[in-house]
Amino acid sequence: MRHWRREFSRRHIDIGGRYASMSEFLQFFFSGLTVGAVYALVALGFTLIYNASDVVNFAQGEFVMLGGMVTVFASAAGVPLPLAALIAICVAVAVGLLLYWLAIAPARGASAVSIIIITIGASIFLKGGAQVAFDKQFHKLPSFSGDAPIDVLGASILPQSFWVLGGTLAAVLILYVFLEKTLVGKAVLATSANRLAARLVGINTATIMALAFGGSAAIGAIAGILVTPITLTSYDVGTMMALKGFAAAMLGGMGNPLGAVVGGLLLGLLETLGAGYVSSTYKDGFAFVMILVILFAMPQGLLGRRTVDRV
Amino acid sequence: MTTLLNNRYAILAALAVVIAVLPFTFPSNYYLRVASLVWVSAFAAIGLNVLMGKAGQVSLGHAAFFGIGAYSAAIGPAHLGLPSWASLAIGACISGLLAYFVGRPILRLKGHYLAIATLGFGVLIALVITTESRWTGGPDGMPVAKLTVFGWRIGTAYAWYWLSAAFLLVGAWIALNLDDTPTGRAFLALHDSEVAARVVGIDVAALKLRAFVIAAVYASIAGSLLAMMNGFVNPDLAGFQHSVELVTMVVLGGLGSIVGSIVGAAVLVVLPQALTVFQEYENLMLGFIIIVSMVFMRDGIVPMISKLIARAR
Amino acid sequence: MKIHNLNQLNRRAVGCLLGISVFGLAVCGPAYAAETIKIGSVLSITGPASFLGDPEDRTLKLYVDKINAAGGVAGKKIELVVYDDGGDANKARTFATRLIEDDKVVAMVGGSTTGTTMAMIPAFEEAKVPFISLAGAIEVVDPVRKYVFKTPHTDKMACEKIFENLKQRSFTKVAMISGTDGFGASMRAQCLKVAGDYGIQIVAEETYGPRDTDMTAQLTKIKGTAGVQAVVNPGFGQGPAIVTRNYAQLGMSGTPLYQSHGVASKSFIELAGPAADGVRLPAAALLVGDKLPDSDPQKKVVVEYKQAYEASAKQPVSTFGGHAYDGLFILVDAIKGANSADSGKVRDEIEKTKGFVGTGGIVTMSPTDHLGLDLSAFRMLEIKGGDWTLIQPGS
Amino acid sequence: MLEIDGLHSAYGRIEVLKGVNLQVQAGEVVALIGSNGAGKTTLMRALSGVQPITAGSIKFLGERIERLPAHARVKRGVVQSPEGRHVFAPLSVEDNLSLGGYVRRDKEIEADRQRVYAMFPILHEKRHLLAGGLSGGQQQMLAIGRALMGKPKLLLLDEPSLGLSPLLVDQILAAIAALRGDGVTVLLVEQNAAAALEISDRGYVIETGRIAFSDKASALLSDPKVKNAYLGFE
Repeated sequence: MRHWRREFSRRHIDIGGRYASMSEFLQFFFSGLTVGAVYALVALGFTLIYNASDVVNFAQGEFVMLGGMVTVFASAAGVPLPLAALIAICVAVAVGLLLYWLAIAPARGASAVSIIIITIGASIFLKGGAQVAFDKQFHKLPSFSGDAPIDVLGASILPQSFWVLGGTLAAVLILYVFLEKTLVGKAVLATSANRLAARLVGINTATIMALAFGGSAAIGAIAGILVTPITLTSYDVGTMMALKGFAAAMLGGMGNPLGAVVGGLLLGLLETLGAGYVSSTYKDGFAFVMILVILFAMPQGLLGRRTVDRV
Repeated sequence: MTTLLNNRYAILAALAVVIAVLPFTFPSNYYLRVASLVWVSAFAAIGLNVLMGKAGQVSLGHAAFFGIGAYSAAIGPAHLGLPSWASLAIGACISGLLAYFVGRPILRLKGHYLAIATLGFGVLIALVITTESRWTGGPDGMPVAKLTVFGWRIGTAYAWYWLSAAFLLVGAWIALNLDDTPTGRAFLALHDSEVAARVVGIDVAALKLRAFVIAAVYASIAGSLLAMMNGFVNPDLAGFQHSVELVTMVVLGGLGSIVGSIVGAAVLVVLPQALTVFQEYENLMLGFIIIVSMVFMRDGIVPMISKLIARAR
Repeated sequence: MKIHNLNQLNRRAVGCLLGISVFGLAVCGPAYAAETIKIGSVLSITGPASFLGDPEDRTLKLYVDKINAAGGVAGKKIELVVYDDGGDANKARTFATRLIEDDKVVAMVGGSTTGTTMAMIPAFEEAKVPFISLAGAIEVVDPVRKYVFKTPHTDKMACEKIFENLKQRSFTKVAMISGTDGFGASMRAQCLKVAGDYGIQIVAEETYGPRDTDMTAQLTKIKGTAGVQAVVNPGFGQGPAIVTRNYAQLGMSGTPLYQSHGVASKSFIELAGPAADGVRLPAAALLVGDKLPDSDPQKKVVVEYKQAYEASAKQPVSTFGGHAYDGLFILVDAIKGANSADSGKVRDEIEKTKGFVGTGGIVTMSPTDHLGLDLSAFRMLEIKGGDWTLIQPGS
Repeated sequence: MLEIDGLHSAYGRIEVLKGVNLQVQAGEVVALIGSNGAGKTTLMRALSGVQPITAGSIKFLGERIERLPAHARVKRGVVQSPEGRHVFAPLSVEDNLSLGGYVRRDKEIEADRQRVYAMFPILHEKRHLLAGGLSGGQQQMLAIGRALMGKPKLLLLDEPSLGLSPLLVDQILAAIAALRGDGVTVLLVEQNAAAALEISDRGYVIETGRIAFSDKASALLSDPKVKNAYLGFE
């Protein structure tokens, strides 16, 4: 106890140390936010598909991979970066639609776990395809606005981090406006809330689900494009992304777009703060222990749908 | 044939015949190795099927128990001087106890929340195994002492074939007989409807927990067997990919079907071996086959086949 | 395994699939008679270690074709059987059995990672089939196992080479950030073990996961540790590239950064970008072949390999492919020396390898040394202007 | 307007509709009565295209529609208010009504919404609340209102009064009766057969998947067979 008090007072006297720990914290914080923003986008993709179709899509990470890899290869072929990114989004959307039409729609009525296995199969398939179509190397993209770090109160932040954060914010806003302010967006929510009633008011639920897969693929691809200049990419980055994105979506509460974002950012922060203040070796463990604790306390996630029982 | 698939003694007899005949068709010991792998994986899958097929609970971290069993078989003889078979038993006890204590809070969660919680648990165990290298040899793994039973060292491919097959038969027998016990009947009620089961006075939480413990013990024993058979363990055995593989075996073969678990394990072990001829297209093919089989056999291979046979009648 | 065998390959594939569908497993018998010498290989061509397995695979195929085009070894053609374990040790173990029992190979050159190698060792030891591993860790050949050899420098040697250089620069306080994959963890352990021998004190230690995408948190902690004179990063794959980039981002470039031989390929420089400038690492002569003096005995070998590989693979050479080259030719020389394809005799010949000039160094094996390289095989390189440069001894 | 001919439908191997024949003329209110499990709801769902049929034809305004997907039928004017309310619980009342007009592209959607509010003032009062929070009767009103937003030519009402208090039943039935004044044709399935026949022109009695008999509503009301089986003693 006395030792602790001495430690405490020492910290307060050591102003320089306090400054250092403040800038350290900011460094952790911004790194966590950047990493978390990507998890948030992946989680958002999970949420969109889950909302429309009740499917948990474990191939979600593959959209991130496609976004990065297609952009890399298109720009290597001489296509200007913005156009290459657009091509990548289109490719991902096409893959998302095909995934729905060829693998998910034909399995209509299968159990949830069967459909999860289908998406895992799709993930293996897409990874295998990327390995043949591209290669097995790691690749990078140039940062969108240079590599000179920006100093924020002693923390060095890459300009690309702001792109990631801004991109995430934009994606979330667009999705929010789409879901809350457009009739088609509400039709997505309606489809998720009550498939039968949705069909009875004339919503083409198959189209809505295809839309969700396409949109989710686009979000994933955007995440891949934004983050590749920081994290590099390769044909098999998807598995880890899917794992973290799924964790983030569950942490926030499956089915809630805002929850996905909160869950993603929180997971990113848990990881970096865990690495910074607890132990870098056990940082993933720290993150998952926190997830378990939160879920035990709130079994529906932080912002989960308070189950309105479906009839 | 359908009645055959439903009669448990017929299933066991058929399985025994297959096990006895197969080695005569094998051109080399390599096939014994692959078959032994199938038996061991099937053993784990049967256990997981009790949890998934009968209690209706999914676990995406089940390889953790597999890993605990495997590392028990490795650490027991290497660090504690225990005999291998005792290490196997201790591993099974540790897994069962861990499942009992972890299962209580985890199984309160539902659906995908349960999935992520088990996944997190699996990641934690795998992380501990990878990190505590003084005991586990770290990410590169560690060697495992050969199994010795009554001074007889089990090392040959044949010995392992028969041993793993014997374990599988016993494991399948226990799982099949579960239906006749009060627990098994309670599972049936639970399978129909959780609410209904609760109404007739079944302690649903305790029942799920029992299934979780059973599944953990099965996985642990399978892990120990594989470790001793390979003479080597590494953290992959406890990893997420392996968990997914186990779940895929169960679902592909057919939820709730013991034969299905064996078939699922066989497919997932043999397929990558067969697909090596496609070289770099291997993963493409594997993913494609998984998708196609789940789309066209959504209930799994074995239930689908028995349905087809029933319809042909 | 190339085009001229495609027909047999297809027939075998069909037979195999048929066998699997009808009988479960049987019917996939061996497809070739013994007029060829069979060499096996299990590599991590896909998965997290694909940057090791892929160039190894390309190298083996390229040179087996070359050898066969030139008439083969001891009058017989070489037949190469390659399996991809995807980095999974359990899969590797099964393929090892397959090579031994089903393909009946004379010897094996493969095992991209220490994890897969260690899993396969029991199978080869038991079957008494020589196994030349391409994995990094010292535990592959220490303790010496009768049938196991390896070609890459050990992680212990890499630590020693780095510490030797640190000592020459009079740095004693060092921070370490290592990957938690097999390579990183094993090298970390070796570095901790030998640090004392060079008077090095490890004052800060951090780790990162093999799939981590951001190491600024760990590096920030190192940055905040007083008195760090240099940072060492044992790791392979993309991790070290991200560490290097984060290092520059945090403005730590004033403190020297040492990478390991695990990043010894051009793609590291490309991925790390300008941040790689000033990074030092121990690596084989292969990376700086054109900069070697003509008197260097390795020059001819490494320049030829580099040209052949880059022409065929259309990608920059890495030391990993070089390890496969060394393994293949040590084996071929041994088969020539034994004038036999008998596994036991070939093993004895491998152990007698003396003065073999490879891409990794000059190899002289013995019953107590199944690696046969010493510290001189490592060159200390520094990255300057996007290329490797040899540093002057003592600087 | 609607002609159903020999309609068959099955759940797995169990055949629920065994050749139903039924007609509805434009401007009529037709009641379909029958005991539980007779196939009423199955028929309604088959008409809307959310229950697959195995044989038979459905003609609407002279056009075969039995192969059309559900949303195309809504577009043609066949709109259903399903049994059990089925509102979009996590969406607001207003959003529920907007989605009722999902297939429409015309300008009168807002006017129609006001008309629904006029019909059920309580919905207007609670228009910003989530539909899941409404009482059972209010949800039923919302379901009917939502169906009306689809501008139905033929409105299929499945058990609109199920589980409601007598007061609410009267209110709902009065609303249905008012619809015919607006020129909407109605096919009505009701447990409360007497009340349904009161507001109907004609009625069909369905028994174990087949139409047993049909007649004018007034005739059915006085038919002793119907009285015994479906209306109870009065």
